[in-house]
Amino acid sequence: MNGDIVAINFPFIVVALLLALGFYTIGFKRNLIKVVIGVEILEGAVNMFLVALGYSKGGYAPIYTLAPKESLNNMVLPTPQALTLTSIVIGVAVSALMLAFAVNLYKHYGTLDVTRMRRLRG
Amino acid sequence: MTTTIIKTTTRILVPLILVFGAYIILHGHLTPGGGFQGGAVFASGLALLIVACENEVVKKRFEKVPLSALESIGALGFLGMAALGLMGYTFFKNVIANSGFLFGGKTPIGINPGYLNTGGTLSYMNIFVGMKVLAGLTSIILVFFLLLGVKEDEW
Amino acid sequence: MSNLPALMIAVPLFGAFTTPLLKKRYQLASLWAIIITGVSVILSLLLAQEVMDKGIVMYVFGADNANLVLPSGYKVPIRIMFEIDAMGVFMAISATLMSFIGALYSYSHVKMETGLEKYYALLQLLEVGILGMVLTGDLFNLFVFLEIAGIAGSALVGFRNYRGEASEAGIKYLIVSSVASLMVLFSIGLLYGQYGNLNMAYLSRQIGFNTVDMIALGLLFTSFAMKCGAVPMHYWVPDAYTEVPAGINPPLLVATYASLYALFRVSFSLFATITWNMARVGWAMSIIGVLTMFIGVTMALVQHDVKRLMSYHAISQTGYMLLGVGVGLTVLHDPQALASYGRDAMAGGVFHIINHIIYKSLLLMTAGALFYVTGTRDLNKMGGLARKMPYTTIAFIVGAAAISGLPPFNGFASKFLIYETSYRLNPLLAVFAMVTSVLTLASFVKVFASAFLGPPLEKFEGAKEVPKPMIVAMLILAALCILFGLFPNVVLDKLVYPAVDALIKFAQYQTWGGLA
Amino acid sequence: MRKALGLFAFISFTLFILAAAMSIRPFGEPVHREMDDYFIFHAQEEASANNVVTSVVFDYRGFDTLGEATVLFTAVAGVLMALRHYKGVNS
Repeated sequence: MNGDIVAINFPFIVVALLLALGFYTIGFKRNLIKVVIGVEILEGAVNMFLVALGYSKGGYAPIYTLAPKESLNNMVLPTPQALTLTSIVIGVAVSALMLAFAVNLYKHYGTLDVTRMRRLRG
Repeated sequence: MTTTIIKTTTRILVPLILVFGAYIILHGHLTPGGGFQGGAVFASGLALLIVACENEVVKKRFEKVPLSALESIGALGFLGMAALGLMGYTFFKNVIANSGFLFGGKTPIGINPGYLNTGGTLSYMNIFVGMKVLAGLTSIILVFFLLLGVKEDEW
Repeated sequence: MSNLPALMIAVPLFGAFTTPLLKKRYQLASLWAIIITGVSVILSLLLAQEVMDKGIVMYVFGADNANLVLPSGYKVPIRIMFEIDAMGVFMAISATLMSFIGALYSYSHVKMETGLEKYYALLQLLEVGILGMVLTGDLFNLFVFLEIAGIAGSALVGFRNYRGEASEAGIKYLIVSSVASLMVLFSIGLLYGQYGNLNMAYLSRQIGFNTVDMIALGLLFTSFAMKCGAVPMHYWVPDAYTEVPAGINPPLLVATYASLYALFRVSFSLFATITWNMARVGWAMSIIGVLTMFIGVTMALVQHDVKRLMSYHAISQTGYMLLGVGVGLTVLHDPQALASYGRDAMAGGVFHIINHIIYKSLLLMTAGALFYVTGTRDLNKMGGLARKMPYTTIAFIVGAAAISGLPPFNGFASKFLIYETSYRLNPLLAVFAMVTSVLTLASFVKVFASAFLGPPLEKFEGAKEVPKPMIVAMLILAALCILFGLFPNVVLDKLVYPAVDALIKFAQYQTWGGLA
Repeated sequence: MRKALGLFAFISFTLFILAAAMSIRPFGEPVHREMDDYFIFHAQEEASANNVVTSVVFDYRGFDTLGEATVLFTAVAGVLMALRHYKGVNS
């Protein structure tokens, strides 16, 4: 029974593992670029989760232009795709700003090591 | 990073990419894609143009391009299309759909080959968002490129 | 004016999109920002009037009319909608007012910097983010505006890009806020997968006791607590508040409390069925509150940097709000206790939000004024400024008295409500709250003595009072401090108790104010 | 000490998320699809678009998209501000 759930919900489990990986990267890595990559991994995991939610078995893309006949009564859910689109753009925005800050920090401290640039402590 | 091979390939590829981006933007209401995706494709064409050239050439080429203004205009256009609905309906009401105006044609229900003259405000919004996204992404790429090319003491 | 809720977002957004066009004309940009934020103050007051008259105001985006929540013959809402109750409008007033004050203060505070057209655009975008967060009735929409507020806030924290610390604080804030909002998005995904909808009112009727809902509640609770600077994740607060230009401090404070608002909204409206039956959520909130206030104040005692000291006090004051509302949440299922002290406890917590926003902005702005004049934020290097800067001194005294909870200033009114009611729940909570208050007073006496009193230092011989827009901004807030302290009942009756009732009467929220 | 605490938080978080992934509804079988079915069946008539996703993005949830465009605008302004050429100035 338990094995069944793992097999059926495999995409969700992958998402959970990816989330864990992202958190590990953010929490335990010292290089700033790696931290940014960790945030990106989280972003990807959440996007994957949303898209996976929208899938329905054997579904077709929800587009009517020259669609096959059998798609009419089995389309995948459109909302998660729209949400994912939004969230991807937000991810791009966040990573661009984080990298801009990283460039600035590198110019100032000459390093990307998080532990060596902490002027703001205590 | 600018060899003749790269430059020549760029010259061939860039127009194709730009046309493809424009196609995705314009057909957003019919085929997969839309303003964001098309804008990103368009911006990637411009990014190719940026990274394939020397710093000075890029600077000269993009000096006259009002990217920031283009972005503001795109955003304002989007806001304005949304605000059209305030005339009698609510914000974001699709007032142009089925009205007979440009892009206001009627969509046949069910599977159809797709007609460009449909979509109402959707099509306009796709265009404005595409404009905004291409300007925004290009200016991000441009600022990173120019910054990383500059020597330490100039900055 | 049925389109008022849409204008609340559209007007500052219009301002934000047009401001970057004013390249190199910084003065024009700042005037434009002041005008736009002023207009949104008026709009928010009009909206408050409408909410007080009619109860919950709905606005459905893209429908034929603003009240068309459900499409005909359909049982589920499909469009994004604003659902504005008294609590939301209370936060909206704080947001617009503080953005206006911030824009006014910035007019002379950052005059000498470059890149100001972006600065003012981001200020207005921050306002848009907060307003969207507090007005919306849609979960995914809440996430989008949370991100807008987070990104605009962190970009502003990193405004002084010639200081390494600013970029550092900025990236810290950005990482915390984006991780928090990604977790919010994940739990939105969980709820969407369960119930196939994103409307908060609709979801709150469906949610029950099952594992996925509990996990979603846990994730939402942690991420919003993280974003509002409660204790295990408070590290970003002092950095961000210290490095941001003082003119941005008021809206940034409101942005923090917008997350607190979201926390309340999640626990009171969205998960009403769970929290209504579980006192544990309320206890968790109260204990986090006590820890937050105590740890914040002890960290503040050892600081030398004036803005950093005040930022630690901001953490500690957040604890009071969590405590007050947590006490209310604990007794939510017990009508008798709720009537006798739970409602008052929540009123104390909610009232403390606006009081704290006002006096902490005032204090941080006086710190900004000190920095403007002396060029340093180190307390040991200042002294004898009282005679040089009389208005700033007055503003500081008012703010310090208010934060320490001395009568007749506004801090007293809300803190007294919290002491009284948390004592009824558990005396230990009240003791901690009072000790914190005493420590706060001690630490502000220290600041006052070292910055304003003492012999005038030679290097500040030529020090002058700060320019007029800054004084005006500070004096407006000082006047509000005194007014709220002298007439707390007016504010409580007009703004705070309606807000509290809006939180308690979740059945109203669930039916979109009786529309379905 | 701090590292151990962090590790503990990390492991408990992972278990938490895995529990969520296990107990959510089965993959590929959405239970409640009322809202999405509305979009699929009404998009052509109301939004006059063949692409249902675009009609959701720009019509039914258009306000989110305005927010999304605003996020991008914010980020561009932030990047340009963070990387502006500056002169060392006071205050």
